[in-house]
Amino acid sequence: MNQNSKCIPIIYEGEGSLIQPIDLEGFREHNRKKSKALIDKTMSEKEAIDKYLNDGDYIGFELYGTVRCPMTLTREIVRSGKKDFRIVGQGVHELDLLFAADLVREIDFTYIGLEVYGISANMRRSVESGAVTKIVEWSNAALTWRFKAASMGIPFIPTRSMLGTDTIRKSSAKVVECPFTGINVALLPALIVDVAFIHVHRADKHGNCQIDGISGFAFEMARACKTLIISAEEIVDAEEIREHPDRTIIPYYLVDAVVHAPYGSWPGEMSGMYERDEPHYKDFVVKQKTKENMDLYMNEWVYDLPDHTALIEKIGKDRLQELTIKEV
Amino acid sequence: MNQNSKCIPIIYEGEGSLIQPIDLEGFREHNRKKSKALIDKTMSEKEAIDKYLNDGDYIGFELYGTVRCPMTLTREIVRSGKKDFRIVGQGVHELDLLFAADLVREIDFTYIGLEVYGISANMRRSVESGAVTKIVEWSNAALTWRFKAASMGIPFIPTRSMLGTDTIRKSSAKVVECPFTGINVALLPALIVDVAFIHVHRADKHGNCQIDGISGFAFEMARACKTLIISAEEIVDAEEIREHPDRTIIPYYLVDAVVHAPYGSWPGEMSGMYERDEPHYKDFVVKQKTKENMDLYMNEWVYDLPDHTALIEKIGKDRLQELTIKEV
Amino acid sequence: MIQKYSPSELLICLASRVMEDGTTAFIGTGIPMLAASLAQRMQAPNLVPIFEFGGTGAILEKLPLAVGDMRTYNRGIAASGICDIMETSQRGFVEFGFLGGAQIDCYGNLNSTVIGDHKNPKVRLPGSGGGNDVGSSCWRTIAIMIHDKRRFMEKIDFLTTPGFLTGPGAREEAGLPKGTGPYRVVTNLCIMGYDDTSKKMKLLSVNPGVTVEQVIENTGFELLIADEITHNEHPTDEELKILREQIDPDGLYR
Amino acid sequence: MIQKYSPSELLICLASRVMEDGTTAFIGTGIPMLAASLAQRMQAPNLVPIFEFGGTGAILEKLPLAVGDMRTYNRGIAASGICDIMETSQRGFVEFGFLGGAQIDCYGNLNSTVIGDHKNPKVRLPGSGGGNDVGSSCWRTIAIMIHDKRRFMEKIDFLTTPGFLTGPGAREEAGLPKGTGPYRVVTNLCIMGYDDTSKKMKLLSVNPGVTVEQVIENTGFELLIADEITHNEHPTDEELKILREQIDPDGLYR
Repeated sequence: MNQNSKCIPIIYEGEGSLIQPIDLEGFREHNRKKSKALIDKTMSEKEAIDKYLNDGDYIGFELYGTVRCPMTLTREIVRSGKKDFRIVGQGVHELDLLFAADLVREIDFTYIGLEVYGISANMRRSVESGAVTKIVEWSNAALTWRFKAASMGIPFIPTRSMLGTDTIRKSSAKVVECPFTGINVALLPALIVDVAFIHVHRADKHGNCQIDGISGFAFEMARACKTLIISAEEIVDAEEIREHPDRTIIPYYLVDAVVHAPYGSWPGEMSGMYERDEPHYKDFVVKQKTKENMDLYMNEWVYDLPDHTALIEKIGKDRLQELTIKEV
Repeated sequence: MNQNSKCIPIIYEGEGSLIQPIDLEGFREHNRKKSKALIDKTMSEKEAIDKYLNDGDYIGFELYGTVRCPMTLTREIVRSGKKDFRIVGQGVHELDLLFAADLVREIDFTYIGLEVYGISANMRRSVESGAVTKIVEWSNAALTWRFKAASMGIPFIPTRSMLGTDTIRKSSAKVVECPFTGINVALLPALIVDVAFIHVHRADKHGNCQIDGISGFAFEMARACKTLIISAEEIVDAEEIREHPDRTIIPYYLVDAVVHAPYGSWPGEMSGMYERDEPHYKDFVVKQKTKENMDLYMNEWVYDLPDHTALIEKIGKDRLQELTIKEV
Repeated sequence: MIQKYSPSELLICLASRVMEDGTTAFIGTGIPMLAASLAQRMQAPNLVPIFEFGGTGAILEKLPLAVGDMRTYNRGIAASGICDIMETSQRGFVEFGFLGGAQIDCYGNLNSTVIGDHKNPKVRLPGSGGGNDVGSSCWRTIAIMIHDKRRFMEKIDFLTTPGFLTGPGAREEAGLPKGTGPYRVVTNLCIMGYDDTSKKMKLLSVNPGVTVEQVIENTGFELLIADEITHNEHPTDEELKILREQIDPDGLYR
Repeated sequence: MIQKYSPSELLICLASRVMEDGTTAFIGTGIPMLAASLAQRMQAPNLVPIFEFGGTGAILEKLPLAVGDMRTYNRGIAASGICDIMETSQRGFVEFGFLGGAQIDCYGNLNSTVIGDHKNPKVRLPGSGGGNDVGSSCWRTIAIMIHDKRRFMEKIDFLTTPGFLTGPGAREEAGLPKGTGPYRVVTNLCIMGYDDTSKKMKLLSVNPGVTVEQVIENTGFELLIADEITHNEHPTDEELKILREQIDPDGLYR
């Protein structure tokens, strides 16, 4: 054995703390116990959130912006009264609702905003008021690679991003000298999410999922969480999944709950199915600028609606039909 | 800045050398220069091997066993007279031909054999005679993760495989204490292949590729090589690729040559298209046991055939039709 | 009356019976494929077969010929790639893993790399393949072996795949995931497990017609013997019927 | 006769002209999308737009509204995920990257994280997003900025995305890939590059009707001035026609 006293210099350590501790062995034990049986996991959004979400959980949303975003699940989280979440600051429109309801305490931050429409006033109010007590910074890729490390079952993954910046200073990455090449790399700690929310095009009742178009970070996040709640535009027969096993991006054993939510990304878009509800979103962009108007928006579009069915009725079939992408 | 004198203990270093040095900056420069234009890259297997393969290159084949294996390209490599390769010991049937022709000098070894049919006598002859001068050991996952590190553009990736074994002793991995969790992990050095060979179901002339069924390590290897030669069962119109961009596993800018090779995995199988030619393979299994018979096999099935077209004629349409999977 | 059966058929049935319902199992080529297929039709309808190159949850209607062939994801729930599968195992999702090798020691360490010296081998074997990974990250591994002294050795020539390494605590010290390790060794003579304290191989039950003495004679290291040695049942009529009619109608393993 | 155009249209045309044919470019939401689309129709038909959430090689027929929306892979050559894209860039495949920010310094370092103190911010900005990654691994980055003293600062409040950091050699010393870094800054007043030796920002050309003095007045640090300052051309009739008729028929950027 080449036992030796060599070591790898740690050149720099970010000041940020690990909001979510890395417990790889606990993650393995948890995964071992998850059921591998093909059981029916379909339930309402209320049942799913009631059963699987707890105060103080570290939670994450896929994808980004207003694209394939699990909004039906998000509205139910807000209605559930559960609180004090630690979050991945990478979903986007979901977080507006969480901030508006003051549910966020700690953030692994990469981007929270309205893209072309600018800064999220909800986020600003929560952060600048001190309601959010801890923020750790990351680049977008770094945060996704943290999921990737967890999805691989390893404690960290190297990257060449973030080096030399204040972003890494406010992260919890560590810069080391590579023992093979001598270059500096940043080691990103694995990020295991307590509860993840992902909206997909179709799932079977067991939880096998397919996604059309870009897959964002669904593959990684689905494998980097302890509990996974899926909402799906369509619940398909299990045989349909088995006909094209190479289309399964999330296998059932990762999934805890399957919620049927057609137009579940509204007011966001769903690739190949429906467009973003631009007038609604623009109205939201205006309303979110003041707390008063945002509260009105929250009442109208979240609190006053008991569930997803009520939302769909409120939007109306005609409007949804307008948003639906017609066959070419 | 938290400049400090902390370090990560290197607990153990494998004795094996790096058969292929890790030159990340050179890889970046190479990738920068690869053409991004949508040009026609179709050519014969002879043109592709002539143009892109050199003596002494580090080469790799995807997939494994007799499944979706680039046999048309392999036969041309043997015919080309190019030699002294360093190889990834992970393809399988391809390597039988390379060993038979005495083309292999150094191996990053994980599995070379005939699966249910036992040990590869070709491999044994090459290794036990000393014709192969260097062998470094890896697990199957470790070798693929080495591609994955290269595909990510990072110098190493951690794993919890191989720890405590002679496999790691004869590898070039390094075991360190994780600075986040305190557990031991093995750091696997990135593996950048000079020339990789991948057989796919369909490609367009620019090199965009689709694969049906399992994808093995095509994704990783295609992104971990400097030169990529594709053979494809079918050359499709570029518009067909653009209709389903989420099916593209290898984008064109990674690809240097596209060789049209129907039944290009023969005598292996191609998922959904044709079965393994079991009688032929069993005959090969018997013949490979002695050098004399293997030489006869090589003459008959490699050297005496000028190209893929001649092979197809020799196998015969009727036989190929028998191997073809009929629509259900 | 007992039906006649082949040694392979016995091994398949014994290995099959070890598997538990509602679990995942890494399946290699050959006997494990038949064993998993049999288990799916017997006590473990919810057994999820996992193949290293990407097949998950296949309905094993036809016997795969290779770990990457299209039967490994026949009507499966997913067909991905080797990284996804190996990482799924590294994350703790795979309960059982089947292993084989040319040599095994009392701690269940396996050699499938080389007979003799690594530099100048007497026989170069096929190598680790996924073996080391299965042995590293599955919760419980099951070795299937031919039982003789040249295979069950005091000191194996090369430690390809980790068993309990040098004994209690060694896996954890090396960094291998907690709570993992060898579980059973199924051979043509018997089934063995491991002693909880010493982590050494221990005879649990003998195959039909086999004596404890025979097992000891064919084992090259000191084998622990359970207080009560049970007798493995012959393949049942039902097992043989399923095996011969449904799983292996061509009789490859008869 | 010069057609009237909006400040946005000018920025789009200037950014568009920087892009080279047969190269890849990381495209963010807004002006870079229009610029890339225009470049595809002008000097760079083989420009490959890359979007961080997975879209590669789209034909930008309709203007995307977000970096993940379905227009980012409209008739594209691939629709994958963020890891694939970011790793493609880390491997050196992405030539150009567009960046923006609230503040920039003379080395092209950008702030999009916070105005004021990180702990008690005056304004919390949207954060790095992919900005830091683009600034780390693309070969050449192009910042698009509004030009005023509150944005072009001696010392930015937070270094979100790396430019040349503290000057010559600093990127390499930090571990960022060799040969990468800021290339151009396109503003409503001018186009700037960087001095090869000092790595400090340098005025290269001014926009129509803008003087060098105006640029200096609106820059909060000492700006290097090229020996010969050229004048950026007005948007041409052809550019405006394509922009208005094909790329932005709804006039969102007019």
